[in-house]
Amino acid sequence: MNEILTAIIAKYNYWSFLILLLIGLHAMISKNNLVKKVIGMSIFQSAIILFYVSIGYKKGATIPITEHGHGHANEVVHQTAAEMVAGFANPLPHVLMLTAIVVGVGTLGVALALVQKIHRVYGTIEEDEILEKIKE
Amino acid sequence: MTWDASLLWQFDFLILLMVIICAVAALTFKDLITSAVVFGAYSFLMCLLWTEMLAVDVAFTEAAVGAGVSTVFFLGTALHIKRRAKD
Amino acid sequence: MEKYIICIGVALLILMLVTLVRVIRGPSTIDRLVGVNVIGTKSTILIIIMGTLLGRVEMYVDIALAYALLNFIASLAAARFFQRHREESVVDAPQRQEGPSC
Amino acid sequence: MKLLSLVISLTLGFLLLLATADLPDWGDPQSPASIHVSNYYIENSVEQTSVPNFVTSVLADYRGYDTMFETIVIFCAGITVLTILRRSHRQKKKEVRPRPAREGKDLILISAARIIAPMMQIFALYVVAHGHHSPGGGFQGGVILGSSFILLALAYDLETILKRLKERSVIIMSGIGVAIYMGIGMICLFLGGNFLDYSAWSSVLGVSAVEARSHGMLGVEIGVAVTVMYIMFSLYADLSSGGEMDEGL
Amino acid sequence: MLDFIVIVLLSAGILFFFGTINGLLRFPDFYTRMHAAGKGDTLSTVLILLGLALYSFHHPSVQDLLTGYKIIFIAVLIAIASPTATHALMDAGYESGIKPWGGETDSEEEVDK
Amino acid sequence: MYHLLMFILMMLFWILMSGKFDTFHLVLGAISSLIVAWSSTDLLFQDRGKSPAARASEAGRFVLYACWLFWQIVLANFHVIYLSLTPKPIKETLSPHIFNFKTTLKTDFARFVLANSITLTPGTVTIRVSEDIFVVHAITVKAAGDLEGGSISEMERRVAWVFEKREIGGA
Amino acid sequence: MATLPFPEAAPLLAILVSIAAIPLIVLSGSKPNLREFWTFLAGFIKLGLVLSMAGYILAGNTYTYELCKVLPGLSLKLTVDGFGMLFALVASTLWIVTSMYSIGYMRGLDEHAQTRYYSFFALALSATIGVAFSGNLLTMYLFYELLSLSTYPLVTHHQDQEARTGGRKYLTYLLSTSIGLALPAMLVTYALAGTLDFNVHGIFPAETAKSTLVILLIMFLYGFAKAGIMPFHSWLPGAMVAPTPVSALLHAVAVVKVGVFSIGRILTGIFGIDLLSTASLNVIVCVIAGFTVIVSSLIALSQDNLKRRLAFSTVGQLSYIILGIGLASQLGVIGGMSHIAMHAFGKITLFFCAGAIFVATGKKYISEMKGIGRRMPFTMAAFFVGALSVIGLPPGGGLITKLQMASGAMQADLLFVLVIYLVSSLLNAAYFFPIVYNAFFCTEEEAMFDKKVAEAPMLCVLPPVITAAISVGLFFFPGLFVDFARLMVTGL
Amino acid sequence: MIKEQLPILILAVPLLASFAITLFARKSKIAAFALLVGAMGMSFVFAIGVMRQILDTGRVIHYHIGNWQPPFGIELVIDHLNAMVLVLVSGAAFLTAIYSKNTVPAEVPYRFPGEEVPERVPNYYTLYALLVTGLLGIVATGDAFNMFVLLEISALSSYALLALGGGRAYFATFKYLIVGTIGACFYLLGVGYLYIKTGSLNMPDLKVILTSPALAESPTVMIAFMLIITGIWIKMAFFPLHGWLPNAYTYASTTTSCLVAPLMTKVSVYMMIRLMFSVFSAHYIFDRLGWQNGVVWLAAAAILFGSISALGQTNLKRMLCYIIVAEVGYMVGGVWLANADGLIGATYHILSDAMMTLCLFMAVGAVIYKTGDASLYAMRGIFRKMPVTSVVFVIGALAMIGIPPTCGFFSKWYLVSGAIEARHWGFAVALLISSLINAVIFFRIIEIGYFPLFDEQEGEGGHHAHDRAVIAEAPFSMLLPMVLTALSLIAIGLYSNEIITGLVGRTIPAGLL
Repeated sequence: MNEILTAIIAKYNYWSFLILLLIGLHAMISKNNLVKKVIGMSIFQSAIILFYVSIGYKKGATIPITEHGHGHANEVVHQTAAEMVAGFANPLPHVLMLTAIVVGVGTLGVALALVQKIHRVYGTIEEDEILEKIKE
Repeated sequence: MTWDASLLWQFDFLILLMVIICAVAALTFKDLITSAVVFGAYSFLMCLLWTEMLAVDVAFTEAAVGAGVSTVFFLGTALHIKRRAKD
Repeated sequence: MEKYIICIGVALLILMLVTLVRVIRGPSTIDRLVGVNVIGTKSTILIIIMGTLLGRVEMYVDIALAYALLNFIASLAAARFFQRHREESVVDAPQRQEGPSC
Repeated sequence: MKLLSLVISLTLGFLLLLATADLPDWGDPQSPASIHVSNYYIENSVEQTSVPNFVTSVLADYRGYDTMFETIVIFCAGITVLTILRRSHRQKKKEVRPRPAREGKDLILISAARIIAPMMQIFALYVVAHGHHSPGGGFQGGVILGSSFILLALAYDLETILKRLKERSVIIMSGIGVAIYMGIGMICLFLGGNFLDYSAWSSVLGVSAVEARSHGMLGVEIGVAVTVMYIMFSLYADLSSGGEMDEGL
Repeated sequence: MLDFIVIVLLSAGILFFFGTINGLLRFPDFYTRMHAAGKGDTLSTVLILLGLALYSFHHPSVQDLLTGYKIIFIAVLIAIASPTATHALMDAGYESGIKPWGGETDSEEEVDK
Repeated sequence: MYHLLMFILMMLFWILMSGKFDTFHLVLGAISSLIVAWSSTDLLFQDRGKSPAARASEAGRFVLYACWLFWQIVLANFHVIYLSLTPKPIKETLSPHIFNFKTTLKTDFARFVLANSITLTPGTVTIRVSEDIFVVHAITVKAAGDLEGGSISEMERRVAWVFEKREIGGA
Repeated sequence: MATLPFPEAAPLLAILVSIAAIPLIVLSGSKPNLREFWTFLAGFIKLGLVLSMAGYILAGNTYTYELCKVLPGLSLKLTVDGFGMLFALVASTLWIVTSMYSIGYMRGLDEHAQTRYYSFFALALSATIGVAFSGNLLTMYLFYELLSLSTYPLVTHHQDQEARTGGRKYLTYLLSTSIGLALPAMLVTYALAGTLDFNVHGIFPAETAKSTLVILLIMFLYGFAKAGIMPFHSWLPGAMVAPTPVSALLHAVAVVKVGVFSIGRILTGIFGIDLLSTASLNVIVCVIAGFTVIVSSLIALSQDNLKRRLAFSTVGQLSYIILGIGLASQLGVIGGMSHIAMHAFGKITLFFCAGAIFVATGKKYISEMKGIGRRMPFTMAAFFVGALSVIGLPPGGGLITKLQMASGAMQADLLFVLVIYLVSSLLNAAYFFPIVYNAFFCTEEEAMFDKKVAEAPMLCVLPPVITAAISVGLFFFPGLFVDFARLMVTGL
Repeated sequence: MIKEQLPILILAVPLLASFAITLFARKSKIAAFALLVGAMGMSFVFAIGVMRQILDTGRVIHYHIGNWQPPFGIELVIDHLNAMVLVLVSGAAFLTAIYSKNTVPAEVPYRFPGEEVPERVPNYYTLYALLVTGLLGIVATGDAFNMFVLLEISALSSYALLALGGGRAYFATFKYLIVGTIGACFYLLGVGYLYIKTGSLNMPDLKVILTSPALAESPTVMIAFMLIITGIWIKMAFFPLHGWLPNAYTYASTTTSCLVAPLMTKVSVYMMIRLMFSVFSAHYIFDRLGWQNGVVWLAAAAILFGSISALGQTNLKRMLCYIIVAEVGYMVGGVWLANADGLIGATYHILSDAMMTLCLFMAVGAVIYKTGDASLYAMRGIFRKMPVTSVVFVIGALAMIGIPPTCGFFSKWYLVSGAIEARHWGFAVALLISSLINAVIFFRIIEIGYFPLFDEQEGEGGHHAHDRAVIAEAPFSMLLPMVLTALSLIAIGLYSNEIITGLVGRTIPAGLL
């Protein structure tokens, strides 16, 4: 029991990422309303971003920006390479996720434009109603 | 692993809880405006989460994009479509 | 002192959680909006609190500033939605709906 | 459909659950992700590019190629939305939309927006310029810049702002933004470097190769900011007016 | 001394925030809730930010002074933005025709409409 | 003229935010300030009738006003806390009201300040400003009466003092 | 090999010459005489090229010309050997004759789209020669498919509902069998043997399982459905909707003979005669082919439409040839191969005659042809000679080869095949003689033609007479074709 | 100097063209068209240059962008396989660009009846150039994450291009967008799982790290592989995940379907091959995971499903779309047969199928352009009215059926011999059945085109009579690329041995030989 608890606590970020991912995926597939699908899509993407950002976290590290030149008590003066490495969070996942967020915005914009157009064509944005109208 | 998985684990738990509540709520509301607004709140909280995980740049971007612009986009779209969702 | 600030942060978060009740209960869209707006403002503070705790507050201030600005824009957009298009009702369309069952 | 999606989601969830047990502990500094490539950036970023913000140096230089395409994604999204939504101008003139009874102007909002918008702009420019030293950079700055115009559009209305920010200039300026990025990269070719190798600029700028990289990144960020600003505004304008470009939110 | 002021400011902020939330939850209609949110939110935020700004002056240096200044600037910004947002929301509700709770309205309202 | 003022203002703002005093960043700041001054001066300074000196004194008076306002905000919050925490049923404590009043303030900015001040002070929130009519929501009858009778004219007087440099009598 | 008596690329040229004629034919579409001049020119050049190689081949050589390598160990390759030469000679000779006949027939009936007709006709001939000169199975498959496709517009020349049905049937059978059976069999063969080049000793490695061989054999037999082995024969009567010259050349010569030739090639070049007899695979071939021979002859008896009767006769005769080759005895193979030529000349005469009758009288049915011999004596005489040749009676060339095949059966110790031969020849006689009898020997009252009916146009009558003459000539000088066939066997 | 920079120039030229069109050619359709064609042509020339370079030296080209060493910076890796696909993509894009001269101005600005939006044409060309850039980038890149970004670029621009079909295209595109995003996100997640275990994103580097035995056992790596492959399968419309494709491609405008339909799925297949053998290894996939049997059966099902569905369609484009679904089954099955022949077949099929599909879509597009009708009966009498188009169509159809000497035959040859070698009879039978069904499908159309007179549906076709009379051959700008494509089908077939030994065969991973 204790082990399970420890496992859960040690990786709780991954668990919550999983929950968000599944919420998003489920919404994307099963929601009838197109805007809901889009919201699900955004949640799905942000869940993945959460996962990546979690990779980049390091215990006891600080944000990946070094600053020289002004005395700050909390700032650790990093001398050796090893200290340097342990002292800063991993910047690579952050970079990747910046890109992913931007891609997400682009997709969101296009999706919403399409939703507007669909509404203009069919007068509804419920998937089942659209399918019925297509059949006619 | 011990409890000090993160320096600010207390924040972590609460924010994650709120994030999940917001995600479910945003998808459950039948009014699209409400969904959009709650989704905005979801983005706020996500941004907090990332700040807390030392990803300042990501948080900055999410603050700019998720909280601000994409909510506005959703609202702009809602203006041109039916507000009510079936599910 | 840091402990105290953590306590402040946790208190803020718990109060935000309570605000979420308003967001979810509604009853009207605009009530939820108010709740979201409050959550947004408080998130700004939380970012600075985190910065203080992590010792790099000068980096976090920019984010908080951007956050405050964009939160304002988001609230404004929602308000404008109802303000300018009076055919839109602030009550959940088309009739009042119960909150989510989560 | 619901059942199917539930099955898919749960299957995926189960599989990911399997993997979760195998993942390294959260925040472990010795996890493979934190020891292979990323350390190189942490160790060498300042010497090689003189940029203290590792995220910026990785974003704009080590992985600048990614970022170029990221900008192009935004550019592409802007053009897409514009092409899909926007209607012809001739059509627009004929169509008279019923205006709301009360004019949308609101004194309080306008006054607040007039104070806040210039501050947002200078702040956004600050964010762009200080991407090397603090969080932020071209993209975030660009979004805030764009948002300042969105704010004005919200407070006044879209038509007023479109007088300020010419409709045609939107697409041209966003093209110029991407072209700045691309151009900085392409000129490196003519200066004898590889694509996006900003150190090739050192001979032109008269600074050391490391400095040249730093300046090159700044130039690139400016390009990103220009594109993002215009595209964000254009996306707002198109989406909120349904492509009519008349009223907005 | 500085710490003491900071603690007082932060506590006051939380106190007012608590009041805000309480009002937000207990008040019967949208307008009254807006009262709570508009006033309490602004003040509590400003107070906490002031406290944090003061806290950052712990180690006086140019950089930290600037940081403190920026925090105060955020506070000012919120002090401008928050009532504006409150007003906008209020107006939105009024425009959409939400009736105030209690049914007592002035006759002037009809005049205005 | 105003552009120069704007430029100086923005440059000041930049320096305070940037915290970098090397030439490179200052030049960048100058360029940015120029851009903003070029594009947004007309936003910040719309009525150009006043001299910069007048503006400066205006700003000074505004700071004084802000201090007074801050105290009012604190009072307002105590009011809210009192209302929300009072053990009496809410029906008895609250008596919301919507009423109109007409202001004598001339400039938009002054009206804006007044409206926001009303929002932040006890018991009242501005709903709408159309020309010189303010639509105000008051949470209790007392607050409404207060505003109409005393404090509103008090506040209007102070705002007028700040921006229009004139004393207004009892409305 | 230092000096060849023909250009190095002669096999390729022989194939390409008719393709090269197509643009000329198309361009001169508005001038019929010029157009048909090109056709003839190409035909004569082709015949000349083929003949130029004949002497070299007869001397016992083979000639290989590699086009390009398309797969590892496999290239597009042209090989000229006895069997191929035999077939090429038959095809190119008959092209000239058929062209002549086509002119008469097409002009006589004033058919539409003649340019298209001549173009695809030329293309089909190229494909036929290509099959004849193929050096390996892949090349052969290529030209085989080309032939199927290029004959489709010819089969459906009339573009009416009937043509459509017939054409659909035609392609369905040919393509589905070639893709569904021949192609996989070819792939398996390639996988087993690593090559597809024809080799008289067979290409399968010694350790190949017999069951695999049996399956492959059956797949090949049915896969080349142009050979018309039952039950994949019914495209042939269906395709008789085509104009008669097409039926004549393509369904008596090119198409069906390509099928038979392909199967012959596979039996001799892929399996090898030794393997066929030692693994007693020849029994399987004989049973399948023999069944078709008997059944199709019986069906032919019941047909009233002349062209359909001829078609079923063809089905039978084709299996006859396969039977001969399938015996895997020396005489059988020689007989089978040379029967391709004999039957070609015989059967084309019959088709020409049927066409001439149609041109002259518009009659299609046998029961309507009583007394026609008096009105069209040359035509019917030629018909008679052709029938003799097909049945295997003197003075038709068919006798020689049939005898060879019969002795081949004895050589292979498969006596039931001999019975099949005999029964089949009897049935042949039974369905041909009544036509000839009715044509000539009926009373004046029974004759169904008035005096106005006379011979068909000159160009329609001359070709059957020529081919009939050749048939007779082959009886006296069978060596021309039999020698080529013998080359294949003596090579062993 | 230019020789070293060729790899980036292939990509940079279309990219530059897209900005140039927005900047300089917003007013003029012709200028936009000229810029596009010029850029595509240059890109094609550069791609051929790179291929020659690789053929001459026989070495893999590594181009370090920004002059950073590989695991830290992004590199372009171009080997024999890449070079071939680069030439294919740029060549097909070039041909389609020429083809678009008449179709785009005729279709794109007028999607709403009576409403012309002239800006849509330059925008269309911009998006076109961006799509091609994205595809070329996917092919050239050597970085797993970079591939995601480029995937999204090509996806976004293809959404735009498809949505420009108007009307029903919007909903179809929206579904494609949702499904495509799921696919891309799966891919991204898979890369994340790989990254968490290896710490690298560079493909060659990943391959080296993944050979360690500890990682081979790890379930994380397995899940990563699964996510990546599933994501790509969604993108390429592999059988159970194909639902979005037919609708999305059917309602698109002619040029769009000519560009998107042949290239998107092929590039996805390329991605799959690339990731399977350049990131993971044949040993890991086939020996340790051992899923090949199931996947090949799935591929067989895909082939049968696609072919049979195509049989039931009356809309020409839709029918071709289902054939694409079947063709995807060919390639996936070929790769997963786990032997050299299968892989060669699949890789060669990328080339041949892209050209085949291009050829057919172009021919069908020309018919639609002239008749304005996309149903099978649009083809009535086409042989007489549009002889060149119909000949091109027939050549494309023959290649699709697999008749030698067109390229379709040879790819099928390798695939079937791969199946025989793997003793996977089900797949071989499915391939043959699909060939037969293709034969039925195409000959039905050819028959309709060939017989002008007798139609069951003739009754209602009467009023078309007079406007059908004016139908003539398509304009030269459409004929030229069509004829070139058709010729290339035969050329690719005849030179298949050179292509396979020179390009395709060089990239067979060690585990399969």
